[in-house]
Amino acid sequence: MLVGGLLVVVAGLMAFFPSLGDSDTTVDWISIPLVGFPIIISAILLAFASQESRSRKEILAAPIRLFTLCASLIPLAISTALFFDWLIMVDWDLMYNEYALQKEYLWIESIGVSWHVGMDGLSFPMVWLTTFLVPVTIIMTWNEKDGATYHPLLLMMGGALIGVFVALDLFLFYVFWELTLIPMFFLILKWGGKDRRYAAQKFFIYTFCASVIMLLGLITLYFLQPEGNGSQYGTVTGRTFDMTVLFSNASAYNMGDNVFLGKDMQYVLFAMLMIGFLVKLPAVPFHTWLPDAHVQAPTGGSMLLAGVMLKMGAYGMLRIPIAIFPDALIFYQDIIMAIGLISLVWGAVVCLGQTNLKRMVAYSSVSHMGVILLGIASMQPIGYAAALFMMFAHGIISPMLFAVCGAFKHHYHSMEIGSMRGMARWSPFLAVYMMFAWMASLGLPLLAGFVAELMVLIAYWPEYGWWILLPGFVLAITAAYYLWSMQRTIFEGGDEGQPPESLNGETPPDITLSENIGMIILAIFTVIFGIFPFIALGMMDEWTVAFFEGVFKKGGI
Amino acid sequence: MSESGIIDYAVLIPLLPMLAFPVILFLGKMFNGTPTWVKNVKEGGIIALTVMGASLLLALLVIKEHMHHVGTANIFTWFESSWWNPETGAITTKVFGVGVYIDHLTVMLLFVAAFLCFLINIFSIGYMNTDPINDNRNHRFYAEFVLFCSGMLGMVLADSFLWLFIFWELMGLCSYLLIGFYYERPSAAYAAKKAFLTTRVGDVFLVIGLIMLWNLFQPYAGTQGALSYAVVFDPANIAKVNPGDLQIALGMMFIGAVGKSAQFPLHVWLPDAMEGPTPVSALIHAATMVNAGLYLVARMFPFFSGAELGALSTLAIVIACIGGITAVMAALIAFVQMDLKKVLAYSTMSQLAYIFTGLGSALWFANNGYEELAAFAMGASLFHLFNHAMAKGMLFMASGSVIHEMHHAHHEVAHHGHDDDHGDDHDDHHDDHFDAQSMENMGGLASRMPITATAMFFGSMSIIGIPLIGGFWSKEGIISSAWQVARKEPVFLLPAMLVLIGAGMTGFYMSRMWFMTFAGKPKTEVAEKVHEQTAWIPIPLVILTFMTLGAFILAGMHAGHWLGDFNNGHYSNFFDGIGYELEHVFMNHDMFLFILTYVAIGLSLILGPSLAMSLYGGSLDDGQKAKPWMQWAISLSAKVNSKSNFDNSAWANSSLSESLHKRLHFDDIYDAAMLKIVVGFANLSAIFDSKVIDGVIKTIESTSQEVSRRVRSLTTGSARDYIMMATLGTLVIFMLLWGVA
Amino acid sequence: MIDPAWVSGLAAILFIIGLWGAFSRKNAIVVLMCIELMLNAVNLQFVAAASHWGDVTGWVYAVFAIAIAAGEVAIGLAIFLSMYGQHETISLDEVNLLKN
Amino acid sequence: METEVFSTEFWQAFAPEMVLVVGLVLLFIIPNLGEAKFRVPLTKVRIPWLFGGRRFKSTGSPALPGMLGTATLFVALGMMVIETIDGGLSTTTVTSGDVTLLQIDAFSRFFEIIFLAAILMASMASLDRVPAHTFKGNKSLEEMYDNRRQADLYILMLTTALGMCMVALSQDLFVLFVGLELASLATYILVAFHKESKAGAESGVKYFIVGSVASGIGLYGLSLLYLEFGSLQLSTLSANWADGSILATIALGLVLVGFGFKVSAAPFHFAAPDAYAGANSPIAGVLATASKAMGMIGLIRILLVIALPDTGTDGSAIWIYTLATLSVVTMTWGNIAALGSTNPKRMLAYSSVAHAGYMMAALTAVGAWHWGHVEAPADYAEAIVAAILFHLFVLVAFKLGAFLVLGLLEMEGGASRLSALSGLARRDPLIGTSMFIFMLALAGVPPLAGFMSKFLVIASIVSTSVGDQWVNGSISFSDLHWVWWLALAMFINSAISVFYYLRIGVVMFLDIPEEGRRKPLPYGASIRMAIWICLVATIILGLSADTLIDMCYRAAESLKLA
Repeated sequence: MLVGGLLVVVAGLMAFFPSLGDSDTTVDWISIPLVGFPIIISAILLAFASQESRSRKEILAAPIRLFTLCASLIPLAISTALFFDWLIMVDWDLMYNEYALQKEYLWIESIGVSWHVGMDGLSFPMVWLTTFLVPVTIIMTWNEKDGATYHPLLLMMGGALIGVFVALDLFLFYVFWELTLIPMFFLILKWGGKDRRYAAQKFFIYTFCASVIMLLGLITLYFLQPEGNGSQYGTVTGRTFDMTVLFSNASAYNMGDNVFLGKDMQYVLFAMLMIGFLVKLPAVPFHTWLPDAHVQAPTGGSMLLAGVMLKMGAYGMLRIPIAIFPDALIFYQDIIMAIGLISLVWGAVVCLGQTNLKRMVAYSSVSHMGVILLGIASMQPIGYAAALFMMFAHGIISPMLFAVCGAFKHHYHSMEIGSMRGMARWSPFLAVYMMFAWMASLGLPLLAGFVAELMVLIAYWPEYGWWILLPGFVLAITAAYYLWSMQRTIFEGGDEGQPPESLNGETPPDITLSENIGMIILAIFTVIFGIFPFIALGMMDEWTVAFFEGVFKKGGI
Repeated sequence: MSESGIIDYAVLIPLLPMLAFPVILFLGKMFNGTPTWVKNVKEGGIIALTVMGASLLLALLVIKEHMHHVGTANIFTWFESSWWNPETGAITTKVFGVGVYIDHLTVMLLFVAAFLCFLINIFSIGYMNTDPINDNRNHRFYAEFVLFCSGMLGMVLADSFLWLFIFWELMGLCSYLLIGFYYERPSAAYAAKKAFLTTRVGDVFLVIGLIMLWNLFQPYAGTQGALSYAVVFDPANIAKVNPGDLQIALGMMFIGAVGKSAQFPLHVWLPDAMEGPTPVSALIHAATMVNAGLYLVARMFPFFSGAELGALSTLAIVIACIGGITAVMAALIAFVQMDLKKVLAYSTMSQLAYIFTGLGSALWFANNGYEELAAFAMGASLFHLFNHAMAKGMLFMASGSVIHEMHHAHHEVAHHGHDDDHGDDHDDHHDDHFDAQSMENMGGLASRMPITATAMFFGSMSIIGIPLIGGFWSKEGIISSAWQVARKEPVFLLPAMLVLIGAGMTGFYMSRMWFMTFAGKPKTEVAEKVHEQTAWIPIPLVILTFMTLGAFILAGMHAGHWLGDFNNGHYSNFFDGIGYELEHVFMNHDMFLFILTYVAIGLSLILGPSLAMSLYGGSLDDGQKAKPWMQWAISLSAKVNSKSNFDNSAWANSSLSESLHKRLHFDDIYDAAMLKIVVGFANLSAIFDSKVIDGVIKTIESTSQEVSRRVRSLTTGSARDYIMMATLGTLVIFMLLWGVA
Repeated sequence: MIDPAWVSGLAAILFIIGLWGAFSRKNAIVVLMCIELMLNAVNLQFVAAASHWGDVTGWVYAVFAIAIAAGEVAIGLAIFLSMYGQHETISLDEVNLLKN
Repeated sequence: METEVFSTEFWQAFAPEMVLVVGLVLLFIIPNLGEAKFRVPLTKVRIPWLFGGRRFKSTGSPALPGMLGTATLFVALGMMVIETIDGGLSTTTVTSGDVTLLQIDAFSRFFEIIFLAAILMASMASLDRVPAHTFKGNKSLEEMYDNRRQADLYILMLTTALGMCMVALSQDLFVLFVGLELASLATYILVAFHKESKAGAESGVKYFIVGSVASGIGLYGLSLLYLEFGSLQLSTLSANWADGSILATIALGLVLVGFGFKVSAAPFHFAAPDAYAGANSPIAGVLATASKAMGMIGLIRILLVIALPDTGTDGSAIWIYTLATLSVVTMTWGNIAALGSTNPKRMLAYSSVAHAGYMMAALTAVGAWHWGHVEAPADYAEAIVAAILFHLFVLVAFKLGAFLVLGLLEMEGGASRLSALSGLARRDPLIGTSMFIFMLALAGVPPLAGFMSKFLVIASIVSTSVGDQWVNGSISFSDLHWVWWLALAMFINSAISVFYYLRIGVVMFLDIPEEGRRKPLPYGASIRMAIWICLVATIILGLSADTLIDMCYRAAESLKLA
């Protein structure tokens, strides 16, 4: 606790530090406390821990783990405080292209790159989600082996992920976008399952390839914008990577006779950016990296991967291409809808054919991410808000799904559905959590996942009418695969139960205390956001309204 | 719209049980097995009972206040979201609120739900806590039970279709949990999954229907976003929407109701649902939850009365037909069931089908401008809902009582049969295959279980529609309504005919059940040992017996009319009322209805029961004496049986009987469709996914390695080749340069 | 005086012969000689061009080129020697441990 | 400022290069100092001659040449860096008569810094990689052999440095070539320095033969150019290029081959993997960075300074298709070949081929400078050159760094199999992590220097393809110049490259160290220091690239392309 207190002081000091010598005297609550602090702390811890010998590492694991947990609580405290206005009054009721807690420091002046951060209704829920998930993940995977390096990596992952969400500069955005790959790569590589080598490389290369295409799109876009003067503009290139400038330029030129870019140019760039985001999302047919990565990844990695990393794709879509190329969105609307539908249906159907629990859950993520695409294709604020809330809700539910899978793997040494029966007998807690998570994921009302699905379907009908039968079919299939998997794990087994062969006749234990704590936190928040969705949805709704006012309404499409 | 008063507290009715859910679960986990917890709190039963009592009390207060006027209350804004009109560019914020809406429909169902839940709770304390198989997990039962009650109560109180659906789903979850209560039994696990999935299929359509409805009413809803009744029941709004679309939307919603109320073709889950703790979960599925579908259809009434004349009548006909088909089909299957609870389950399906037919008639009338007839049909249907719920609740509890005591008796018998130690008898109790639920093992229980037998007796009579008792009043109304429609709309002849036939069939299978169980000689040694033990079980039975018998009072108070239109009949004199009713039923001025009534009575009172008596009747053991109100029936049955004991083996061995035993093959077909087609397709998809979609990636990888190998093999290691390549490169450069120059 | 064009032509022929020899002969020494031939073609060309332009710089270039060629021979022979020491052959085809 | 050769200003301006010369001379002299005495003829008077004979213990120490060479390089580099950062850099031209020989400007100084930095790192690494032995007792002969060997190594390094500097400075193509030959001849020997091993000798032979042929071709091209224009002065050639005949085009092609070998462009790259595999890793690192930069100077001089159409003309450079083809083939070949390579050194060699392709793609974009509707101002070309310079500079950080790590592994016996790297991160986390960071930088993962360089290269290509068309309002996709597709090709290639870079990381972090490599790595203070310098530079130049970008722009401006 002393350590924790010390860290709070340090973080507070650091929050003020960048503002020294800046004419803007407001405190920077983002750069250091939310982004820099976790990354730096974890980098120090990693550098420190990796030098130690194996035996020393084991001794050091406990204090480092505790330290990491304390450190990860600080961003959570700050983001929560920012939401409830405990630290300062933050006006979350923002117009389009306005951001709270904006801060900008020049970085690479020659090409117009700045460290520009800020949050709005789109990014803040994701930031909070990340800050929330990191400590939960740490608690959940408290007993992971090699904790001296494992938990700092989780912390680093969190910092990088927050960086993606707060970046208001395309360059910065891309930097964090790629930075997230590295801790995840190591998490899979060092703590993964049997095929971790293949999975880690596939994960890295697949998403890297896609984001490289995205980068080309960004660079082309960069040079296609009008030159300007100002601190954000590059001294050499005369262009800027600043998103806010891009957005205001785009919305100034868009949708009228005075076209920002030629239509086909918009289409090409939109497609290039979308490829990067669709792979990250992931949408069928670019999804095959995900099951491999998930199945091999350690629990904590999976939780963050599914909880936040996938949402980077959705976030990116909403943040960049749609805001800049609304014409292209309308052009691609049906294609996006089709991809969304295919992801939704295909993910669910393949789920039903899986025998590996984690693989099934991974495919269910694919399916759920399709919902986001449907929301985007719906062209309704409610659809967009649904996409946002889906990101958020799935960000709480899917970590729980993977936490359950992880605990299952941990205690039963098996991932096969049907390798055992009657889990409820030995592991009642795990059975309850599993059932809870499964139910939350299949969209049971009053749990977080339902609202988003409902809203998406509402927005979906006026545009696409009877195609709604496919999502409907998926609702049933989702129930089918979840229930079927529960029937073959939690239930049955007779009075004696059938423990899996992988245990060699030992009595399976119930989950550990830390797992219990981690899961109960996730469960509680799933319920909270299911019953009181307005906590998060209010902000999201305001954002969508501002977005539609700012982007679509101008041209009156 | 909001008003203050007791309605502000109406929200507590579902909220209290909902809050009790985690409390019981948590306390149960904490104190599991401690003496106080087991003895005094009854493993959570007392907590649940307290909460349900409070809910019932509140519900009664609310009912008293809102017997004759609609009440609404907003609770909180669930969330807000915005809608963009692409034509105008206007962005409207839609408020998805939560609120309470109370009218006569709500009042009736609120009473049914709260009252029955309370009684069931009492019953379960008697039933669950005395069965050793439930030791240490009753808290789970009570937790799930209160959550279930919360769902039911919330559903009837909700002020919008959205929240109706939410609680609807909550109930679905709880039914899943309760059916799968004995998780270790594969059959229970299977049944739980089946129930959830089947209702889920219906729910999908319900959601789609709701979304269509949402979009239909969205332009007129202003800032209202939650499909609130205030918006969708506004006749001005209904008049504006396209009736064709509205019909489709309502049809979709009806499919949801079909799933929940176990109607053809989504009926397959209900018989399996009897895998739940006997008989409580079964009771829930029979007496309360299945009413949700009926409630939903009844809620659609304003659309039918508000929409363009005749525009929605197709849907009304479909509803009635589904009802009619299910009524006969379920009754047929019930003919051959040996399991006590299964008979009741099929009976439930059949009776619900009656109500659907009645509702269909009511909706047809409403849509075609016959307001009075519509109100009458509606009232009859809802009154039947009420009667059926009471009677069926009682029947299930009684059957539970029978099974419970059979268990105990078997336990004793088996125990005395063995000489070895006492500790293990719990285990061997499961090893032999004595079926405590099979009527083949019962018989002659009327004297041994007098209260139960009485309850069963009157319950059955109510279901059959024996004149003046319970369901009679409403059933006659349904049948006559259906025929009334049929006179105007020939297509309606089908459901009308079916319900009429069904009346006779009901008479048969209900009587069959009662006589097989309670009349005749005990068929096994176990049945001889049966006797009533716990005090908790008879209480609800007695209460419900009086409720059933007292239905004629309600009828006299024009409950049927009140249910059809709550401005009706509430201050009429009871004796005038009962006279009016009797006159209308037995001496109808309309010749057609007059004949119909007597045909129906004849079928259900004479034909069905006498057939059952002739097959299954018989007197009790010597020295055993049933209570006088049942003794005459037993004696009669013995007489009929001995007079005309005809051989029904030809029928029993027929292929129809065979397929009835197989439940008309619906389960087989669905299972096959699920396992062969859907799962087969899924497995193929999974293979396709890993072999083709991922295969492309893997092929790229392996191909690139191969290409790399080939490219590298060009680096031969000989300096001469390198020079040669450089020279060739030079030539290529020349060619390219020349190409431009 | 000979027309520089002829000399250039001769230089070109020499160069092509040298290049051809460089990749057609196996013996390292012969290859080295071929390289020398190429460099000599260069020298010739420089000298011819110098006389064409009447510019003394070309001669200087030629002198430097000769020096470079000399350096190359020295180094080349030394390297070949060490190769012979290790591989005991001066056939370029037989020295192919490093490949792919 | 113009100055004659050997004038006072000349000495001042060329002080860093002179340091190299002095160092070189000292390296010749000092090891040979000994007790030799010169007997005055016909007398018995012996005058101490100090040259030859039994060497002094102090001057004959095998460790001395290494220190001397490294110190020389360090001093020279320091002088250049200080001069550049001070802003005291003024353009100094050395003329002899009407011939401009050398010119010091931001461009040449920038390259000199690259060369010296790379060679300095290599020489620091060589202190450990080719260690000087200590001899106890009376083993003066062995000691002298070792000393000779050490002196040779550093003399060759300094010679390479000097030759490269000359390439950077020259304003006359022939001078450039002489410098190139000087550096090349020295590197041939450096590659073959391991004459005791089969691989060393073989790689030397191959590198030598192919290199000689390539430079022969290049020289022939020069002679043709001389025949066409009567001068090899850059200024003359540039001014008269537009009037050139077909002969000039042929000459251009031939010269391209000469430099193409140096940058290891396909199909002239074949000797490079063999040479890298056979040479010491630090030397291979020099080849992959400094030597490549040297070739790049040649390409920039010949393509951008000489053979670029003048402003105001309509049409792109004559070589644009040639170079586009070469660049795409080069980068694809390099990456595809590296994909399956199991020898880390060969893999790095192929990756270096791919990097040459990237830079050539950028050069291609300059050729589109005046193409049709793409009316790009001169700073577009400068941006491209600046990006190339940046790339060359940061290559020194991470490519050389990677080679140095391999050098560290070679110290315990060979690094020619991927398995040599296995478990490196466990044996030495810091070195393993450094190697992984180098790999990520090579792959172009932000925020490392490798990302910035690739980013700048691509950005400059894209910027040229876009031109300043914004003024025209709505741009459609077909308005982009086709060089945009080169950027796409680059991206696809960098995506491919991730695969093999990542494999190194996987091997280091996942695999178990092979037999005989279970012990900790050898220590090697100076090679580790060099690695760390590279590591820091890789990270710093990625995070705050602004200073370096400015430097690159100043260097590019001094080319005066417009």
